Amino acid sequence: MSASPDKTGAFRIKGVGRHTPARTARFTFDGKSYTALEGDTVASALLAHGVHLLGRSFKYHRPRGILTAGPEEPNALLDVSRDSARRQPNVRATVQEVFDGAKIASQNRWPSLSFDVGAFNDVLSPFFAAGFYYKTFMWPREAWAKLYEPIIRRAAGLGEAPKEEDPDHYANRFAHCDVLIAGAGIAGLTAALSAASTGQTVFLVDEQPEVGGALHFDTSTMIDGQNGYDWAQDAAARLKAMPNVTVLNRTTVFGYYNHGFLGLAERVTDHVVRPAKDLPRERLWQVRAKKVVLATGAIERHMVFANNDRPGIMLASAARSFLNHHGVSVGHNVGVYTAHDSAYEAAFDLHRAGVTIAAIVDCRADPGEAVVAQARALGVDVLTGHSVTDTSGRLRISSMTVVRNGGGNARKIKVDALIVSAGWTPSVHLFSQSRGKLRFDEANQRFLPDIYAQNCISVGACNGTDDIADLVDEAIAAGGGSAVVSAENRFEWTGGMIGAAEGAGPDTVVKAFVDFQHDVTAKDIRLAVREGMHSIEHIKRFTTNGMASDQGKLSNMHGLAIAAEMLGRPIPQVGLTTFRAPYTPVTYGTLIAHSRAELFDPTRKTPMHALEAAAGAEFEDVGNWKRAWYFPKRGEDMHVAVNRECRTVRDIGGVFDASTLGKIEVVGPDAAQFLNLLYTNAWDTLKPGKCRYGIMTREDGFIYDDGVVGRLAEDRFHVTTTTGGAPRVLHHMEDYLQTEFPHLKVWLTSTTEQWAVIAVQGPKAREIIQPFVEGVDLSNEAFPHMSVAECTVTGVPARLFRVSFTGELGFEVNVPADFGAAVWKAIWERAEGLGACLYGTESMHVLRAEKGYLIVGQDTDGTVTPDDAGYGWAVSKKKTDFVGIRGLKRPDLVREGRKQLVGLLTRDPGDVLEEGAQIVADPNQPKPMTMLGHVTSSYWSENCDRSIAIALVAGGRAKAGETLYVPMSDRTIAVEVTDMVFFDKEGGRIHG
Amino acid sequence: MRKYSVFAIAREAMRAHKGWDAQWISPEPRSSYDVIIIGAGGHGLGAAYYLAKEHGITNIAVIEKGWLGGGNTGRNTTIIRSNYLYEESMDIYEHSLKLWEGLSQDLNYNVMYSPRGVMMLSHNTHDMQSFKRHINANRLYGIDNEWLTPEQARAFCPPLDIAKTARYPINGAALQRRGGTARHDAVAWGYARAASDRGVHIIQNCEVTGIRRGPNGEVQGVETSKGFIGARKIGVSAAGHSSVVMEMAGVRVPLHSNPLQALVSEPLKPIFPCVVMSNTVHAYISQSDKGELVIGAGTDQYNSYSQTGGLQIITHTLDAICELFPIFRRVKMMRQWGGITDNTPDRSPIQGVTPVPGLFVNCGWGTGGFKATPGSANLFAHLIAKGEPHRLAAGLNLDRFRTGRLIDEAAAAAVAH
Amino acid sequence: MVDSGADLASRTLPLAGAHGGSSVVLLEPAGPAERISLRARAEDVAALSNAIGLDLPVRPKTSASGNGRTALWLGPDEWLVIGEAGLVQAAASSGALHSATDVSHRNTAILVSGPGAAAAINSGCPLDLSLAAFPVAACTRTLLGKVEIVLLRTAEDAFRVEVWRSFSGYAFGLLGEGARDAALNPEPL
Amino acid sequence: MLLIHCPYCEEDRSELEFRWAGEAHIARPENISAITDEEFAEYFFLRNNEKGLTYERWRHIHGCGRFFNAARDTVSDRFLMTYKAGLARQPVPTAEEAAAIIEDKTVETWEAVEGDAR
Repeated sequence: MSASPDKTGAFRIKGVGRHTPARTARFTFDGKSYTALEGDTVASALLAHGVHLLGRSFKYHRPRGILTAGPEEPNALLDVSRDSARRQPNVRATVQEVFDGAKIASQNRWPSLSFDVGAFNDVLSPFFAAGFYYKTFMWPREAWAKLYEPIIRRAAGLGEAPKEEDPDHYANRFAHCDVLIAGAGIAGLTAALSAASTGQTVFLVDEQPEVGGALHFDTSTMIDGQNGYDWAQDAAARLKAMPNVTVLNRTTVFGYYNHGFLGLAERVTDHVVRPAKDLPRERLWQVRAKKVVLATGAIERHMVFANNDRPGIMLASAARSFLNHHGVSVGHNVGVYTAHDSAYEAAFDLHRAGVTIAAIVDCRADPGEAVVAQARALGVDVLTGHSVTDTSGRLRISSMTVVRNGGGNARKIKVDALIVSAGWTPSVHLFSQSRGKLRFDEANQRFLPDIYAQNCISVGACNGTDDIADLVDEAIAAGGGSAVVSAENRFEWTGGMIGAAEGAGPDTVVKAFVDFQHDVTAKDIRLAVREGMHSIEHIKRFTTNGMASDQGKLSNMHGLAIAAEMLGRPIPQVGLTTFRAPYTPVTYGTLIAHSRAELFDPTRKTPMHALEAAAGAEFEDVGNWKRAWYFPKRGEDMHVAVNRECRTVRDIGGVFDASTLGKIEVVGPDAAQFLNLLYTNAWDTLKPGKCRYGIMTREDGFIYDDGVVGRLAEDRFHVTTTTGGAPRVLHHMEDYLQTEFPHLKVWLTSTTEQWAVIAVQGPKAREIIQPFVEGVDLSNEAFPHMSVAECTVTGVPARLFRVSFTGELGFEVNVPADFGAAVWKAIWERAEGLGACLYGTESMHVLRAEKGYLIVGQDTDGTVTPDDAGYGWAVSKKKTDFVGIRGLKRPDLVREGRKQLVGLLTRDPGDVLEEGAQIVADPNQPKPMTMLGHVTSSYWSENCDRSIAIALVAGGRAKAGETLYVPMSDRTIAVEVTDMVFFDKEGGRIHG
Repeated sequence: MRKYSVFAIAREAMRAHKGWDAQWISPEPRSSYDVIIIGAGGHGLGAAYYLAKEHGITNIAVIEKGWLGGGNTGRNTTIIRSNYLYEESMDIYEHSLKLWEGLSQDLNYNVMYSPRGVMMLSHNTHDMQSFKRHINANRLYGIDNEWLTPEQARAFCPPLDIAKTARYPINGAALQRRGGTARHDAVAWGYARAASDRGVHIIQNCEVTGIRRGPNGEVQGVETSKGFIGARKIGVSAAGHSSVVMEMAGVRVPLHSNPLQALVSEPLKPIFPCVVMSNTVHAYISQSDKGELVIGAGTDQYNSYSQTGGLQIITHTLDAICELFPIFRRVKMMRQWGGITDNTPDRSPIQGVTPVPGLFVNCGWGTGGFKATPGSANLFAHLIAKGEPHRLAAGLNLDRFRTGRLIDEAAAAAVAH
Repeated sequence: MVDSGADLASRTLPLAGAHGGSSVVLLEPAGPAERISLRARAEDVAALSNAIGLDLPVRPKTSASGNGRTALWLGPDEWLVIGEAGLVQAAASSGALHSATDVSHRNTAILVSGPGAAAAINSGCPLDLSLAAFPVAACTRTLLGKVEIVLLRTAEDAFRVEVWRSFSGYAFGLLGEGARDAALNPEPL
Repeated sequence: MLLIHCPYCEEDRSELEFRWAGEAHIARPENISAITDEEFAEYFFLRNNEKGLTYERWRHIHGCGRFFNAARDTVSDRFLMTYKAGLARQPVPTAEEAAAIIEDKTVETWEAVEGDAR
């Protein structure tokens, strides 16, 4: 070969390959700078410079190189970065395209790739047989977590996780098509041409930068009189020009889910030097396809023999790709070890490019005659019936040891690269993900698609169709249309083997790697079988074969064959592990796509949010809502602010944003009857213009939600729910309405967001709103507590409720939401002038607790009945049916001693109990203690000038006056059981 | 049985590890046994082990449709903790946690129990109230669980984002330091080996197709794909498929079987020291000894036995994970899978007698079955041996659905994992 | 309920001031509109159609427009009617059994137009928005990312996205990202 | 992600728009307040949880809002049919009818493919 002074590498061969010589890119690998050609992968670029050592293995830290030229690569995993925040570990050198300025580093080595301390593990490897850790590290008991595990963890792992937040963004697209074709090799392109001819919408998806699949390396296929690769590019161009076809390159179909749903990851910028700011790094496609054509090809297998993992040993097809596509030779003096004819063609191509072929070692006695004849014609030494039984070379292969099968003298042949092929494994991953069932093709020792679970069809190499004419016919038929494609090959391929090769059999102790990334050797698999692991799933888990990031694309079949041989069972009986999505790893960022930061979850804000924020509100999260929590004035902390707010509401008045409360409009002649069935209360007795507090239970009798319901007219109710309960209550109501009570003439509409709700509470509440209200007499007589009226407020149509969650005179002004801010502003201006305050949810909680009002979800959980809560009165005794009527009568719901809501007063009024604190009768009992209940609500009450608390206590109401105890970690607090009303026990203020 | 130790390994290393015995034997079934346990997961194998070890019953078969440990034992995210709320739950999960602490030594099998701490994130007032309720209840019950400030939480788990500007800022966390993880396969294998050593028959690839009952309704044995096998007592421990098996005996149990999904990342160097769970954003995560981030995703909404599920469940979990740990956005999902969980109406397990004499059930562990493995197995063995439940499992009976005495951790708590 | 007594200048629209889009998608908040959620049984559709002044559509995924009003079929007994003032009264004048609930302020709308409009919406919406599957005047309730929307195709390259007001910021934000991506990779089909 | 045919929208729509709503054809007892504790437990808690053909309810919550019924194989997750609420339990298509719709050589259940191959 001509040793070229090419700056893009000494192993670059002039006139070979498909990249443009003028377009170069510079990158660094482990700090050293290299020049590559645009279109190179990191692997081809490094190989061009003769760099084969790219990484260290997971367990033994053995030097590793490049095994493949595609996504199945187990060894060459690198850390690739653009800048410190855009750093990606575990990138396959064989997939990543080089871009100018890329910083690339090897992984899992220290202090350097060529001298790695971890390689000591390789020396100790006799101790580290499969599953050794299950058998040791058990004493002393604490040492596992403190000593052994940290050491193991540090040794394991591959790349370093990113340390900074990812600044890139990602996109998502839902799409539909008639036919999705996975893989754009000959079969996929032909199927696409055929499908497109029918006018169907077609997605053609391929993981490589250009279409062509195997045509990247295969130079002997002619299609329609053209070189195969050129035909593929022409075909793609024709397809792209059709309006019904979408061609996605650099896009992996990573998952085939139910009902024709596929996940695709499109890599948009990882190969771009300076991506435009708007470009997403990757785009997730979620495609629903009526039909799927799988044209995913086949993956070449390696040979399993002693020391088959040295840098410089690679798949024959990979070497061919590097040569024919990238113009890079993998060595000057290359050996071939094969069980399949395809490797011969790699040798021919290399030979033609001027590379010396040291020998073709074929473990078969009778390889394909045509290839052997061709090899001999070229003067290449072919050793049939021979095997490579060992290799040497520390950081790169330097020789192979060849022995005639069945014995004979070992012959050491010097090589600087060894290309191998044990045949081809059809890529049935997506078929398997679609839940299709495989069959074992005994003759060719491979699994093939058999029974389909979805509307899907496999064509070409992934279907075991080896003959190119058959392949084309199959693809045309799968596309459902017509296309004229005529293709021919120079050689028909035969051969292939699975399992350990000669010299790595059961009687040897050599390290013949099956799974490179996880350092699983043939003897590990045999050990697993010896230890009783007879299911392939056990063998996989015990040895970790196939569990690395390549998911066993190369190792599964070998592992299976070795296990089957050891078990003396045919392969199908040993089983095949299930292929799981994703086909190749997918970045979390891609899967998440837009769902991050602001778009992670909707942030719901009320119409008055901006005004509240301007008034200094702190907000709290309640479900998706941001609710004003408290309104600190300058210098106030939360405690001081809340005390002020609580006092002001009771002394003067307060204004509160209650817009988040759920609202449901219940309309129809049977509305009252419907509510009778859904709430424990009776509703037919409620007069229009009046409100009632309602409790909703589910059939089990436990409190589900509560709220005030106003009757606006005979056939129209305004129902309120808790903030968090709104959607589920509506769903619950619809469920009963549509499926249990469909005869009722009633309709439900969510109006939560139709109304902005401004609660005005306190002695001056009426005075505050009076001037704005028209159309209703606000006097106590005309509009008493629990009234509702339609009127206008500040000229805006409104629903006005006379209700109170504070125990004070109170109104809730409901106005159409767009007017909320304006009305709030008007009311607040006047309220402020009268000395009232804005108050938030914290003060609302305190004020209602002072009155013993319940908060569903805080004072109750899903195990509290209305009677437990002290709301037995809200359960109609007259109704013959409502949801919950039967559940409430179950033995445990009516037994004595149930937990009931009560008040608690600490002996020291200054003590504020912790919400969630547990209550006991005897604080001195040993653990485990018998607990009577817990504190559900607890506050400092400025209005009571002491702490107050609400608690669920077993048999609580009967314990009124008793002293119980709340043991905390540092002390025990004595409490007295009381009723739940702490303020204005007579309840006169509400009628003020 | 060969004792496992570092010395045994050293000896075997000298002779190419050719001296190891099978960890368990795979015998042909006898015509009958004293006890048959249906389901060779951790719970079933463990029950057989404890029956042999603690109750002197060794004429046992554990019958498994597939391969042992291949159900939920081998598909979960291996979280262990005991900081539950109700006494019934605390009893069994704490019993379990205590057994975890000595399990490797008891079984002579390193199950890699790693008490690296389970931290549950609190995002709002409701979470805080709920967590403190748990913490106080746990403390008075003698179970460790402590409150951490956001800063303490980040100190315990450095990748955690505690910025106040987050969509759901963290206002604290509950930490159980004794909580952690274990190696799931090792649990099944360790129990299998120890049970097999005591004479228990583990019969794999044998599907139970019927439960034969005598004139008085009592169990007589099981029909299987390998023929009829007699037994005086049958314990059902067939997570995911409990309804199907119980139906064979005419017993209906209140269960839903749902696919629960999980995923792992590519292996990374140690970055994540503990287990973190967040119910508000629906995520839980830890890092395995191999370096994979192990992430529990959600349950698909519908009943299914398909061990698969929708992509939307995965994406929804990952957006939550990346919200908590923004540095993980460039990490890659390597593999996703699903298991079938059976879920009860109150999300607490059922372990107890059934209306059929001689038939005992252990099911409904939902998403919490792995952590309960030793405790559940130990108490299930007691139930089968004595015919009545152990004090610590008495509340887990089937009758509670009639009386309404539910153990509703989900209704009571912020976290039900 | 009518807005006639109100000072319209004091209305604060949830998306006031929002703007966005890309070279292929224009995103605009729609102006205020009156909307009712109209519910009725099949036998009352004719009377209501008469009263409202357009034929309430009875086929799934269809809408009808007339008299300055548009009625969207949302379910077998449910329509969203958008138009000028007076919808509640118009429905009431039918004398037919029905439920008309004012949701004018519950919803707001985002107008999405341009050659990339469908692609932008498909960034979060799982529907097939090809013209064959979702022609002009097609409408449905569906999802956009994590929020519910009502989608109406007003022209080949224009949509109206109705969304609850507190979700509108999220919807606008997601459509903005979708619009940006649509400019890079427009409508695939 | 499932693809579900809504019998009201007369169209296949993404699972995202739907909410599962439990076993179908469980009628709330008319005399619910008079039934026994056992009967109540049966009504409220006990579900068939079939492995295989199941009748279940879904709601097209982010579509037309309707509840409807479906027959689905819980092993393959294939829907055999969906039909409107209020209709009695519908017979599933016979094997021949199903075969006419679905291409032959279709695997019936996932169970059959998990973990091994023929």
